[in-house]
Parts: sequence; structure tokens; C-alpha cells
Amino acid sequence: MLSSFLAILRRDLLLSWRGRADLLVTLAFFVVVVCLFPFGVGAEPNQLRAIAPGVLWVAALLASLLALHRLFAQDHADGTLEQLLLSSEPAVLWVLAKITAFWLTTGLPLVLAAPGLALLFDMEQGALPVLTLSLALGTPILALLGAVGAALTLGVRGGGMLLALLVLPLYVPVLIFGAGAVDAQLGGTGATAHLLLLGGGLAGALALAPWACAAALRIAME
Amino acid sequence: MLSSFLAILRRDLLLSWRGRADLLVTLAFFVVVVCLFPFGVGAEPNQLRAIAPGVLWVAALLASLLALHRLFAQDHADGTLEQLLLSSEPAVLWVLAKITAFWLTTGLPLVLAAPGLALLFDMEQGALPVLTLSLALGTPILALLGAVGAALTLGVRGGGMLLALLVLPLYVPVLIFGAGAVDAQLGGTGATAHLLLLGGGLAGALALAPWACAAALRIAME
Amino acid sequence: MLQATDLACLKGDRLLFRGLALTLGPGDMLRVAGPNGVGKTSLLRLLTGLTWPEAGEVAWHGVPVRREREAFHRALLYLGHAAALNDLLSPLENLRFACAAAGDEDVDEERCAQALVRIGLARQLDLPARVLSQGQRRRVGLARLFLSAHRPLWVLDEPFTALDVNAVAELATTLSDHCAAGGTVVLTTHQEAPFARAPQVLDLGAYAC
Amino acid sequence: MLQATDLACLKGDRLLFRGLALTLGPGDMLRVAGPNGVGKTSLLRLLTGLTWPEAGEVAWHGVPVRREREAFHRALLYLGHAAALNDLLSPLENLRFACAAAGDEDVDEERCAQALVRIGLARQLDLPARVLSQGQRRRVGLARLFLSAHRPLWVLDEPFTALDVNAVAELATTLSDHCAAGGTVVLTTHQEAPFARAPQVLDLGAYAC
Amino acid sequence: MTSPGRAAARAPEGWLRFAAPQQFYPLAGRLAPWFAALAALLTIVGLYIGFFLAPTDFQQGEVYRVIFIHVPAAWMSMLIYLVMAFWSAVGLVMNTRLSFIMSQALAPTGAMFCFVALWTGALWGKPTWGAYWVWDARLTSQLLLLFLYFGFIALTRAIEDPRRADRAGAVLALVGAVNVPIIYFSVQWWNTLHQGASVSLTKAPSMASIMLAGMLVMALAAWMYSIAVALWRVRALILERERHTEWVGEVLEAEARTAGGVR
Amino acid sequence: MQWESWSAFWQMGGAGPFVWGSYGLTLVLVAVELVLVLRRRKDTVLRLLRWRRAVGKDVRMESLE
Ligand code: HEM
Ligand SMILES: Nc1ncnc2c1ncn2[C@@H]1O[C@H](COP(=O)(O)OP(=O)(O)OP(=O)(O)O)[C@@H](O)[C@H]1O
Ligand SMILES: Nc1ncnc2c1ncn2[C@@H]1O[C@H](COP(=O)(O)OP(=O)(O)OP(=O)(O)O)[C@@H](O)[C@H]1O
Ligand SMILES: [Mg+2]
Ligand SMILES: [Mg+2]
Repeated sequence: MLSSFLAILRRDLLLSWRGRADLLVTLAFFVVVVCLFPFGVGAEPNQLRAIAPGVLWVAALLASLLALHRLFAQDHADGTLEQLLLSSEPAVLWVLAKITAFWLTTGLPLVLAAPGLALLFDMEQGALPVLTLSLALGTPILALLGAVGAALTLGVRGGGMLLALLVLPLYVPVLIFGAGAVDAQLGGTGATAHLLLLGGGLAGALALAPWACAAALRIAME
Repeated sequence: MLSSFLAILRRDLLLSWRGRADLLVTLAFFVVVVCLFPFGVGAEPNQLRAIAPGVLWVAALLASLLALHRLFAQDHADGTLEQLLLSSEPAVLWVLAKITAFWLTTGLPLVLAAPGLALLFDMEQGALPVLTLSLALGTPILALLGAVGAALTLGVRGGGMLLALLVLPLYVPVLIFGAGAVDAQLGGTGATAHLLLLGGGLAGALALAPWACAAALRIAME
Repeated sequence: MLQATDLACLKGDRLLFRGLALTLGPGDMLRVAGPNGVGKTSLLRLLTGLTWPEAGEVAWHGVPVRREREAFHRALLYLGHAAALNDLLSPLENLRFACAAAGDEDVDEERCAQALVRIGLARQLDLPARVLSQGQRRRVGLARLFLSAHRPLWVLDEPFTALDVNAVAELATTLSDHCAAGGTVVLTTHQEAPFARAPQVLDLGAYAC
Repeated sequence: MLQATDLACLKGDRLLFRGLALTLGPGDMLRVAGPNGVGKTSLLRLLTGLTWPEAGEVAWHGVPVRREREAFHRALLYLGHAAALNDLLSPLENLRFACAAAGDEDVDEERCAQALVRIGLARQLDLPARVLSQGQRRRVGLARLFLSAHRPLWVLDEPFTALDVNAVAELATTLSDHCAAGGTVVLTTHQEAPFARAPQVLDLGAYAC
Repeated sequence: MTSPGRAAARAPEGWLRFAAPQQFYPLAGRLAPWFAALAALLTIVGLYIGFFLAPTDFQQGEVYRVIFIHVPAAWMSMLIYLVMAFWSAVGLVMNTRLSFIMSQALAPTGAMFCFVALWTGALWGKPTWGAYWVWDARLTSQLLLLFLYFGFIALTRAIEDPRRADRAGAVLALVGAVNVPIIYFSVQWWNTLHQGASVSLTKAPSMASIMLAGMLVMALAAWMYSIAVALWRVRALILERERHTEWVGEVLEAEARTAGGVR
Repeated sequence: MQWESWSAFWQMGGAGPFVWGSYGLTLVLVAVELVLVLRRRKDTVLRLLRWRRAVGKDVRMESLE
């Protein structure tokens, strides 16, 4: 059991490493979206400071969203998914392995890069740990929820965008609590409540999403 | 000549129609991103009004960007592109046809939807025509520049995101003048200069991008 | 023992076949034949449990395959039209992963490399699969046969496609050997291949509606 | 007249072949043979001008193909490994578009439908290509042959793959007819096919490095 | 059939001779150390001027000494992109491999200078403006230039077939070069429209000529450094690309014989 | 001479971290680049030698233009 979990984790990490571009480029997208904002809304420092947590979180969300279609698409197209479903191991196991690898290669870099970008918006240094923590708790939820969406839209025409439409509503609560945590910290009310909620959400998603995802994949193969 | 231009235009429009979801979903993505913002940055009306043009333009830009990978990917994967390159018609012609169809199905809906969304942010009614016009001039530039990026990254590992990295710097001027036009109108200085510059940019992109794109496609087939 | 009773397959508006029954025991090799589009691939996917039949049932040792999925899939090797190759990984990595994911935990790197060398990919062990030729891609998938002798049931969809003459002959031998050792093989092909013993033929055209 | 001189093809670290020369005139049929991975597909792509040779030159009626690209491509029909089918369009729409895009402006809906019926897709004219079987997909691509008699040079990469026995025979006849009418055919295949006159064989293995 | 013509084309006279990788490889090997030495020398002189001769700035204090690295790096980053675009154009028009190799050899160095300009600017900004980053036009366009560099490098690395990588990179470099001035002016306009010139780079009204001298010397050093590094990188790339040729075989054998002396 | 003592030099009138941060990182980047560039050719030579030995002498071509 564990060994096939590890085999899949290892392979997916290896794949990201092979397509290194992919790994860096999710990050690059995040960076670029964040940097784009000032061009849209103007370079007024106070305004930028006020919208910084929201912009960072929305950008992280979009970057995760964009990476989602890669989660199963390749394996679906080349027949690997078919083989995985014919494996005698339980599907939740390898689904979880794939999601873990996905988060490690797309979510984690965002978490690590966010504080640096926050400085571009001149965010208060005291809020940086909260920003990082909120992303560290929130991006795995995005990955888990997104995986269900990705599995549901697999091979469906217009899949990529349909996916966006399906998961964005699910992402909204994460966004609210994530950006809210930073805002609360900046506003002085403390972010504990928000962060606890995010943690709870993560636990819930971890418990449910892999099952939903496995079921969706089996349906997609019909 | 013209007949093959039309044949390709017709087919790409038909394809979008078949994959209707796609068409609606670019639009849906635009809508959702715009609606996401208030959740990220908080619902303070003045602030929202101030960032409205920027948010709308950034969302339009991201929506166009996301749709880009579909421009050639399918045709590349199934061998159609190979056949097109072996056609005796000049490549610029069908490249332009594809870009036109692409804009009609992804850019135009955004242009039409934008005024409605602007009202959600309580934007001044006087600025709506300028918003629409700036998008009408700007989104074709995005499509043209994006097509070059899409052609360059075709079949390259990490393509989707690499594409984002390549084109986003090129999109910045469009974003600046587009959002700037609306801001200028709202600020009372008049948007004519911005719109003229956008128009000039469109003419330039129309003259150069299809060639660059055709060259890039030929290179991609090597 | 694979048994199908009264199978029917509906695709969109079209009933491909119905009332199809078959029983395969150890040592049997079945060739599903019929013109293009008659439903061979569809039948094979039904037999593996990847899709549900419209009517009827597939059973493995008397148990419907959907009921004891895991036991059935431990006994099954299915190679479909798609080669299940990731373009970024080398043949060796692909094969290694395919075995690990299928639950063959005793297959190590060494044995995978041997299988690939045996199937004629000695020079391509470390190339990314993307650059392989069609026939070479096909071979990577087929290398799993050498590592799956312990799986009694092999279901192969057009295994000979894109292979050159020598490879076709060698593959035919491998399949014959598997049957001789008590395995069961179900395959489709439009090509003639030099099997040791002519396989049974199921002409799907006869069940077409 | 297609002429290649001193061709060399380099893929990554591997020089597939070099010093390859060939001349094909009207009525010639050439079968490029050799084991998997020897470079047949690569050679065909060089001949069509899709890729640059590492050394040497391909000329059509004495003019390098890259120089007068349009004239050459008006004379050429190339069908590669990929079927150039869009999954959302029906065979009819796909074929219609393929002809229009290639510049065959006189091919109308009627003729396309006839070609598809002739190749055995009468019942699938309006299905989306996504649901077709492998052999049916292949046939849609091959239907272009019936509409391309005016193109003298046909370059076909494994045209017989996935086809059933009848279709193979009919395709062989079509190709023989094209040559008899003064056309030129270059093809690769690992299968035997009943050509009217045995084609010349270019054994690529002999040029391998 | 074409070989005689090709043979003739392969031995052009004069300077053009060095367009052949085979000729350029040894030349680059001979020239690079000289440029490197020159770069080291100029750096020492420049830093000496910068730190020991140039006086303290009466407005900014000592922090201004960042200028001796900041400005040369900024200039160099812009110049290198233009040079890359130039070589790309030459490559596409004349179909010479060496030109593509040149532009690819320059890109990492350009990106490095671009990053240095950003980094030093940010460190300079904190004490002078109170923030590491403001959305000033010049800074912003520098940032976008960095993205253009990253895009170029990522694209050429992601494509394995060298010929495709060459040409795709060249198209991108040209498209980017057309856009660099557009980006620059649009950013400038955007910024001034929005917030007026609340911050502008303090162009010291009377930059002491000794400061100017230090800056220029350092800029020259950056030139020499770039040339040296690019030449070295070109050598590696040429070997890689021409590995199938006779002459590379000879070079490799020669290097193997003097094993250990490999540089 | 600008500086009263070495420590004054290192402190840069309070701007030490900024100035030395700039020069320091630049130095590091330049050093890294030089090492990478010089090693790259060495690696290439070794790799190609190994490759040539592996494939034998067949690969040689007189011209590739
Ligand atoms: C991240 C921040 C910064 C970036 C990206 C940046 C970028 C640049 C660029 C691109 C140039 C060359 C422009 C040209 O020659 O046209 C330049 C020059 C210069 N920068 Fe910066 N800069 C930054 C911060 C600063 C700061 C904080 C100062 C001083 C307060 C400064 C002072 C200068 C000066 C004096 C020049 C020379 C101007 C000239 O010769 O025209 N820079 N910078
Ligand atoms: N939605 C649909 N409506 C009508 N017919 C359909 C639909 N989906 C699939 N079909 C038909 O079902 C058949 C599927 O056949 P399948 O792929 O099993 O054929 P096959 O025997 O494997 O053929 P081949 O030899 O070409 O591989 C095809 O004839 C296809 O046209
Ligand atoms: N980057 C690379 N490095 C090494 N070898 C490569 C590289 N790219 C392609 N090749 C080899 O080049 C050959 C390409 O062969 P091609 O596709 O032309 O074969 P083919 O003769 O059509 O074979 P098939 O009969 O299987 O279709 C393969 O052997 C492949 O392994
Ligand atoms: Mg089939
Ligand atoms: Mg082939």
C-alpha cells in the first residue's frame, strides 16, 4: 500500500522536475499576476497597501487554478489513468499521492514566494508570517477541492474553463478566510480565528476530497 | 485565398459552437474573477470604485490569457497543424483566420459583458462606453500578441505556464493604456489619447503579429 | 476463468452487439475478430471492467468483476490502444512506474531494464518517451508482458500495431508461451501473426445488430 | 520528380542515417522499409519539407522544396501518424475542412460524402470523430486519397495501421491505381499488402549509422 | 550536387571567416581571458575610485556608493537585450548558427545584470525612499525586462531540439525588443498620469566628475566581463551543437590528451 | 582618503548593510556565474568525450551546414 503511494508520489515529483519549467512557471505566473495589479489600479502606495492581501490571495488562487488542469489531463490522455484504475491498490491512495505531489510542486512555491511579493506592495512586516501561514493552510485546500473538479471535468469538452467555473465557488470561502486572516492581523484583531477555520477546512477537505476525487475518476473512465 | 481564409474561420467558429461550454466559460471565468475581488480586498465601496477599471482589465487579460493555450494546442496534437503547414496557401492567411475566430469567441464576449460587470462595482455610467471601447481595441491586441506566444510554446514542456510568462510582459502596455483610458475618463482628462494609442497598437500588432506567429508555427513543427 | 454472459453494448444510438457469451479457461487464447468499428475495443473494455455492459455480466472465477474488483485486477493485465507512456519519462521510468502502480512490488529496476532490453530498446533506455518512434512506444507498453507472467489474464487491444516483422513474431511467441503455461489471452488484431497454435476466433460481426 | 541527395538526419545525439539519395519519377511506388525506430517517419517528414535535413537536399522537379514551397505543397499529399481529425467535428466536416485548408477549392460537400461512403463510413458521416473506432479514424484520413488524384505525390506514413483486411486490400488498389495513372507514392508499412505491382523497397537499415 | 557550392560557401574570406563556429571556437578561447583580465583590472580601478576617491554625497551620505554597481548593471542589462535581439535578427536573416548561439550565450548574463540592478536599486531605495520598492516607471520597466529575460531563457531551455530552440528564441527576442521601448514609455506615462513625480531618481544635479568617472570605469568593466563570459559560454555551446563534426572530435581528443588542463 | 578607519569604511556612515548587501550579492552572483560557465565547458567536453566513445567513430560528419 504505502509503497504504491510512494511510487506515485515519487513519479509525479520526478515529472515536475523533468518539466522543471512547469514548476518555476506556476510560480512565475503568480509573480506576474501580482506585479500586474499596480498597472491596472495605479501605483498609489496607500491603495496598493490596502489591497495587497486580497491581491496576493487572488493571485495564489488563480495560479493554483491554472495548474489544476495538469493534474490528471496528461495521465488521462496517454492511458496511464486507465492503468491506475485497473490497479489492485485502492484508488484513494494514489489519488492522495497525486494531490500531495501536486501541492508540493505548485502550492508550496507560492507559499514561499508570497512574503517576498508582499514587500513589493510594502506590506507591514508583522503580517508576513500570518500571510505565509494562511497560504500554507489554504493552498492545500485549494489543491484538494480543485482535484475533485479536475476529475469531474476530465475529457469533457471545454474542460479547462468548466473546471474554473466549478471550483471557483468552492474556492471563495478559502479566499475569504485566507485574505481575511491577513487583514485581521493588519487591523490588529488577530488572525487566530481565521487560521483555525482554515485548519478545520483543511482537515475536512483531507478527509473527504480524495474519496470524491477517486469516485469522479472512475466515472470519467466509463 | 479568401476562400481558405473563410474555410478556416468558419471551422473554428463551428468548433467553438460545438464546444459551447468553452465559449461560455471564458466569459464565466471573467465574471468569476471580477466577482472574486470584493471577497479578497473587502467590500468598501469607495475602494472598490477606485480599483474597478483595473480589476476589470486585469480580469479580461487573465481570461484571454487562459484561453490562449487552446488556440493551437488541439490542432497541434491531432496533426491538423501539420496539414495546414503543408497547405499551398500562405500561412499568414490562416493564422489570421484562426486569430480572428479566437477573438470573436473569447474576446468579444468579454467586451460585451464588461459594462454589466462595471455596474457591480458602481462605476460611473459615463465611463462605460470608454471601458467598452478600450476593451474592444485592447482585446484584439491581446489575442494577436498571445498567438505569437502560443505558437512559440507549442508542444513545449510546461507550455501553458511558459506561455503566461512570455506574454504577460507584452500585455502590460495594453493593460496600462486600457485601464488608463477608463481612469482618465473618470478623472475628467478625457480618454482620447489613450484610445488612439490603443488603436495604433492594434494596427501595429495586426501588421506584425501574424507574420511572427506563422514563423513561430513553422519553427514549432521542426 | 473468465466468463461473460449475454453481454450487450450500446454506444450512443447504436447497439453494437448483444447476447454475446464467452468462457475462457487456462491455456485459451481468443482472438476477437471483425471489421473496423464492429465493437472489439468496446468488448475488451467491458471484459476488463473499465465500463459497464448495457446488459449481461462478466465474471472472474464465478464472481462478477465489479464485485471483487481488486482480486480481479490483480489477475489482469490490460494493454489498450493508448500506450500509457508519459512523454517526459524514459521507457525505464515509465515501465518501473507502471509496475509499481499496478501493485507488482517485486519488480525492481533491474528486471525492468532487462525486459526493455529484451524487447529491443537497449539504446533507448534513458531517452524521454516523447522522442521514441511509434513502434518503440508500443514496445515499451508490451515490455510489461515480460514482467506479468504471474497475471493469468492478458487482454490486449491490437498489440501488433506499429511493430516490425521481427517484433510481431517475438510477441506471438510470448503470447503462445503464456497460454502454454496456463495463462489466458484475449486479443484483437487485423494482422496475421505466427502463433504456435491458432487462437480461437470470436467473430464479433456475427453478433452485430 | 522527387529527388533527394545526400540526406542526413540527426535526432538528438543520434545520427539516424546519412548519405541517402533517391529519385522518384511518375509511376514509381517506394516502400521505405526497416525495423522500428530506424528513421522512416523522420525521412518522410524530411521529404515533405516539414523538417530541415541535417545535410543534403530534397528537390521537386529540380527545385529545392524549401525554395518553392507553395508549388511543391500543391503537388503533395502527406498523411502522417496523426490522423488530423478534430474530435468535435464529424468525419464529413473534418474532410471538408482538410480539403479546403489544403487549397482544394473544387471539392464540395457532395464529393466528400461520396469519398467517405466509398471508404466505408456511410453510417458515421455525422458522428463526432471522438466516438469513432481506431480504424474508422484512420479511414477518415485516408478518404482524402480519393479527392487528391490531381496531386501527383503521395507520402503516406503507415497507412495500413488499424485497418481491417478488406480496407487494406482496397487501399492497396487505390495506391496502385494512382501509380498506374502516373502518380508517385512513398509509403512505410510493416504489413504486407496486395499491391498490383510490388513496390520498390528502400531499406533504411542499410543507411543507418 | 550541392556540395561544391557549400564547400565554397564555407570558406569565406576576411572577418566573415569567423562566422563559422569552427573558426570562432579557438578565437573565442584566445580572446576571453584577455577580456576577463581587463574586466578585473577595470573593476579594481573603478572600485578604488568609487570607494576611496569619490567624496561623500552631501545629500545621501555614503549609501550613494551603490551607484557604481547599480548604474552599470542597469545599463548593461538593457544593452545586452538589444545585442541579443541584434544577433537573433542576424541569425534569422542570414541563417548563421553562430548568431543564435551568441544571443543564447548572452541571455544569462543579461538576466544577472538585470537582477543586480533590481537588487541594488531596492537596497538603495530603502534608506533613500523608505521602501524597497515603489512602482516607479524606471524600476517597473526594469522588472519587466527581467521577465523578458526569464521568458527567453525558459523558452530556449524548454525546447530540446537546438534548431527549434534557436529560432523560437530569436523570434521571441525580436518581439520583445520591439516591445521594450513600448513598455518603457507606457510605464512612464502610466506612472506620471497616476501619481505625479512624487519620487524620481535623484539625478544629482552636479554629479561630481569623479563619481561619473568611477561609474564609467565600472560600466566598462561590466562590458568586458560580459564579453568574456559570453565568449566562454559560446565555446561550450558550440561544442554541444557541433558535436557530430570532425573538428569537434579533434578538439575533444586534444583536450583528452592534455587531461587536467581542461578549462 | 575618504575613511578615518577600516571600521568606518565597513560601516559606510550607517549604510553598511545596504552598500555591502549590494556589492556582496553582486560579487556572489558574478562568482557563481564564472564558476558555472567555466565548469560548463569542462562538463561538456567530458560528456561529449564519453558520448563519442560510446557511439564509436561513425558519428563523424564532414560538414553539417
Ligand atoms: C529597484 C529599484 C531600482 C531599479 C530597478 C532601478 C533601475 C535603474 C535603471 C534601469 C537605470 C538606468 C536608466 C537609464 O540610464 O536610463 C537606473 C539608473 C540610475 N538609478 Fe536606479 N533603479 C532603482 C533604484 C534606484 C534608487 C533607489 C536610486 C537612488 C535614490 C537610483 C538612482 C539611480 C541613478 C542616479 C541612476 C543613473 C541615472 C542616469 O544616469 O540617468 N536607482 N536605475
Ligand atoms: N455515440 C455513438 N453513436 C453511434 N455510434 C457510436 C457511438 N459511439 C461509438 N459508436 C460506434 O461504436 C463503434 C465502436 O467500436 P470500437 O472502437 O469498439 O471498434 P473496434 O471493433 O475496436 O474497431 P477497430 O477495428 O477500428 O479498432 C464504432 O463503430 C463507433 O462508430
Ligand atoms: N533526441 C533523440 N535522441 C536519440 N534518439 C532519438 C532522439 N529523437 C529521436 N530519436 C530516435 O530516432 C528514431 C526516430 O525514428 P522514426 O520515428 O523516424 O522511426 P520509424 O522508422 O518511423 O519507426 P517506426 O517503425 O517505429 O514508426 C527513433 O529510433 C528514436 O529513438
Ligand atoms: Mg479497436
Ligand atoms: Mg514511424
